[in-house]
Amino acid sequence: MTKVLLGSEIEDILRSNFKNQIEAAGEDYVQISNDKSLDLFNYLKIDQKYDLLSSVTSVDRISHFEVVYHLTSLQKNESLVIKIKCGEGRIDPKVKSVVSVWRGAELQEREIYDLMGIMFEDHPNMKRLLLWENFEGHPLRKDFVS
Amino acid sequence: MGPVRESFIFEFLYCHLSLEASCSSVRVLNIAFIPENLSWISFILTAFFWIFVFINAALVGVLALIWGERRLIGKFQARLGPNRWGPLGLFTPVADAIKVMFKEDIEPTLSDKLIYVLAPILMVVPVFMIFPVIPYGAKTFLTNISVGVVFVLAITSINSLSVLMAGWASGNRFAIIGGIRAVAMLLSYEIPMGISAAGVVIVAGSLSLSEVVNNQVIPNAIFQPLGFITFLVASTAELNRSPFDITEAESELVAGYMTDYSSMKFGLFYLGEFMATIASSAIIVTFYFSGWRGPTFIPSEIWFLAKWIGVIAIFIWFRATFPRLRIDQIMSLAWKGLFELSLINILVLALMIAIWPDPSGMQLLLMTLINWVVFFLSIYIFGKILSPNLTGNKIKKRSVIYGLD
Amino acid sequence: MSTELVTMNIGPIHPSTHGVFRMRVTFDGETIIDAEPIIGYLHRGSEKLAEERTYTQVVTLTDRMDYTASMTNNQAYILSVEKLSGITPSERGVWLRMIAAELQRIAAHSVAIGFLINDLGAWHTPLLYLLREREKILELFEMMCGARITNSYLRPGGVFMDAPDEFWPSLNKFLDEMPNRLDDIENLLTDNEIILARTQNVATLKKDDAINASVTGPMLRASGVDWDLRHRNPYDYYEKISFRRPLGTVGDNNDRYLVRLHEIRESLKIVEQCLDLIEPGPVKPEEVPFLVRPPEGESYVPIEAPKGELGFYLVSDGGIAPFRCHVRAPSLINLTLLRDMVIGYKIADLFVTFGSIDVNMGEVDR
Amino acid sequence: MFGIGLLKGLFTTLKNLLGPVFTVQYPNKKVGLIGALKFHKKTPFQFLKSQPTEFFKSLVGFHEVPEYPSQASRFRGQDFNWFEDRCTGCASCAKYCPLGIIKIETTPSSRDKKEGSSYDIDVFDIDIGRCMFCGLCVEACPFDALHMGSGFERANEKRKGLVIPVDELRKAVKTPSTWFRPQMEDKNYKPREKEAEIKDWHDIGRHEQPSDEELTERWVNER
Repeated sequence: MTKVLLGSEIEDILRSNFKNQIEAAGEDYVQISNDKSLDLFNYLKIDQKYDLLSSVTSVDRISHFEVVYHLTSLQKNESLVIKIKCGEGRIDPKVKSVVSVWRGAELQEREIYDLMGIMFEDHPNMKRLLLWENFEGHPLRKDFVS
Repeated sequence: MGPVRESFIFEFLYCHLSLEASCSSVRVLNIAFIPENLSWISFILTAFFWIFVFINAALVGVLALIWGERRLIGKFQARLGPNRWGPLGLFTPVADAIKVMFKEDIEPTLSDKLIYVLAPILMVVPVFMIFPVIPYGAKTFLTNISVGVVFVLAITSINSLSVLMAGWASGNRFAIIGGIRAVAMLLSYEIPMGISAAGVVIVAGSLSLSEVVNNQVIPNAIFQPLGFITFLVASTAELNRSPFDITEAESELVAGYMTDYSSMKFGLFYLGEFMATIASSAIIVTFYFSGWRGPTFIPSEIWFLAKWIGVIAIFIWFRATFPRLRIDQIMSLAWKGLFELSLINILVLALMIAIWPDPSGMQLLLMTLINWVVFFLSIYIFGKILSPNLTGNKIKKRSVIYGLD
Repeated sequence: MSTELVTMNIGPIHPSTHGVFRMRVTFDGETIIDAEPIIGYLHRGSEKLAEERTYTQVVTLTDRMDYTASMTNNQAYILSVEKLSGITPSERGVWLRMIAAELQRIAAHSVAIGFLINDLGAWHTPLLYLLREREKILELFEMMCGARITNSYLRPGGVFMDAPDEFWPSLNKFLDEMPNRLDDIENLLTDNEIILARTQNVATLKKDDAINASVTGPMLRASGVDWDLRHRNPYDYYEKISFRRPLGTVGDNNDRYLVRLHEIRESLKIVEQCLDLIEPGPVKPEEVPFLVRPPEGESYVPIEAPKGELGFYLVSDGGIAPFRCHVRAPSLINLTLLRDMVIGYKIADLFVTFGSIDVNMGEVDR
Repeated sequence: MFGIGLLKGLFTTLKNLLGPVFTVQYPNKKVGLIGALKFHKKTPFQFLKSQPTEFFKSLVGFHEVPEYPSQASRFRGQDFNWFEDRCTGCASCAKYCPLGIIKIETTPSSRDKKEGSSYDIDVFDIDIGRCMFCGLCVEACPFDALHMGSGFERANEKRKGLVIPVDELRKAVKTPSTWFRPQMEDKNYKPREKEAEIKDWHDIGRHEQPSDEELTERWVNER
């Protein structure tokens, strides 16, 4: 059975090197700050062997946007959830792209940009994925009116 | 009147029109009316009659083949095939033909108009020229030209030009890739095909198709299996049929060189391809299945027809079974496989004919045996040594492993 | 020799793009220089639609994502809903949905292999043989739930209705016949030199690349990674079942074909074991209401769908409809490496590789 | 040896060539004389006497006999079966439809104890042009008034023809599917078989029939 790590357990893993980056820990997730997130992900991938990025997704929390990363370790058979809050408010949300860490995020991040309008910095090919180029708005936002 | 007068069916009709003196022995009914000094009129009338008959027979043959192919492939695939129009769907090709004729004739803007129109015509016309030279029965042939083997090989290779023209003139990228593929493939397969045919000629001792049949005591398919296999594979490629249908390659190039053709121009391509299948099958029957020969209690024409349908069925069977090869593999197969095999075949045959120039019955059987030994040996060696290079990557049968608990 | 590059738009309407998929491919003669997948032609906004529907109504949307594997889509969604709202499913319901999911896997793999061989240029013959077997599964589904493709069979807590009496003999008959049919298919395909030549050592995918690109499912296993969520993360009652996981040795197109073929055999065994273990009882707990109203929270339960890891990330705000419903679509994510896999190969290999990835455009675009 | 795999493939297709055909010729198939006689269960002479033109058609293989694909009893078909005497006009079905394609309009009627007659159904339109046959409306119906149908032929040239109006629902021959109606399956009811036709629709396909007292309680006293 894949062990889904609790928030406190994730905190234990990260506490040694990335104590400052932990913003909050929930029941089964940890929210980290956006800057230097790549270092943290590299640490998780290489040192802690969370090598499979199961999914990247985003949630419109009305007050802000957040990006959710589901990581899985094939060796340890554990999975954990990392969240990043994309700044305060709804204007111009931005996160660092993890494509340099996991290739698997490439299409998923483009999809999030397309549908949720979160900009991923340093993404190699940041353009719309599902909708056409001149589409206005980002449909998965709660304030989107068709 | 030259060589055509050798043809029984031509002379029979001719003599019932012309009052020529030499004809009186052939005539059965005394109904001739054209005077001897106007014999050119009777010649033309006879010729037109047979042209009419052959063209229409070929067209009906195409309709029958379209129906037969779809129906047979349907059965191979455990379904019915066409069944809505007429009993057993017999009228389906007619409905197809009507549909094709009434479709809008589209010419792409970027096309090279003249070549675009000429290409389908060039596809169909040469194929008609094969039918007159094939001996359909002991007496049933229209003409017996002395270089028949060379003639049919030459005529069948014209269609590569047509395919290239079509691909080029369409101004479509799918079409041009199809056209280029076709030329590369068809030219390559001319060579093993020609060399295999040379094996037939060595055995027959003549280039005339009638002589080829007359001298086939043992059908060449049994007598020289290596030559038969190479010729069969090469002619499958020449016909652009599966597994060598890379020029059309539905799953890759949509329809290859005829992507942009519609209406009757497309219909002509369709017609040309199916007619080429019929013609090639007739050639294979003549070369390798001893043509019209068979026990005499059945008329020779029936024998020919039965073998003909059988060979066409083999082509359909191939189409129902095999996936397509890739272009580089197809080229390798021609140059690294069939070319050598056909050379081995011709070498062995030539040696044996040199030793036994006029073989008796026992010697023929011995030669057959040697040919079969050579066949298995060379296929085995070919598979062992050449097949890794043949396909561009070393193939090895593989199985899965299972995850450990 | 100087050559000119040719750029072609393959698709969205093309015989072998498995739906409406477009590739902008640059060729040098026959060799592929660049390939860019362009998707979105079947985008229906399922995730947005799910936010306006109740939890039960969303089941009908999941049918239409991977339309060759509706049952597993249902299963992934229902598991997520159950985790979110803390519903304990009833036992028979779980067995029934496991049977349905494994049958669906056989059907989906049949389609995948069939169309892969079709992309290889076989004139529909293996495809039709496999569709013939799939047809029997669809008939079984029709008996179970009245629909063949868009099943909507599962409900939070189990399934909506027990399988009818005539289902069980038909299922047994199918299980008896299918291995022989598979032998037929293997005779036709596995040793076929043309298929071996076309698929072996083409588009090889290394272990590490596959994991790094989040590739999952048969594609990952073909690369030799023993990662099957039914085994590593046994949802439902998979821990009571023993089955083997076929793995590839090289990671090329041929391995992807072989892994799928052998997974069909394993699925048959799983169904047989389920038949031994299933017991009479209710298929759905009585207390589960028609209108599920989970507490605030979020859940993500990945399952092993025929195409790979499929999971629904549901966020609830306590209402009757999901606040956010994200689908982790294996088809989309497996497409990430398409470009890297095909570069340097021939035109014909492009379609074979695309077929071997086994994407379903309904799931890619959602 | 090279080529063994190809030969194996050829023999597999040959085996299937000789095997049975798995397609069905819906809606009818053309048969010859033998097939026609088998279908009509007649001797040639009887067939000639009863249907002379068909007899000659069958000689050339043109005789048509109907052919239906097999269909499960739970098949969720397009012709919704609606029992007006059970419907209370609560519009649960309309609410639970994921697409919102059911349109119900009711007016209060004379109230008596009979179930379902407290409201008159004026409009009950189902736009099956947009229906996806998920069957949630049937699942939602608290009084078992709505059933999925068992038919699937409703091709139409106009979108209007794809709306089932209430009159059609009233008049339609009832061949409900057993989808979400296990009571019908218990009675071994098969929708497309004539032998299983049920005369008394009041009893079939409902969870429990309320007694007169309950109905009085529910429809008269409570108001």
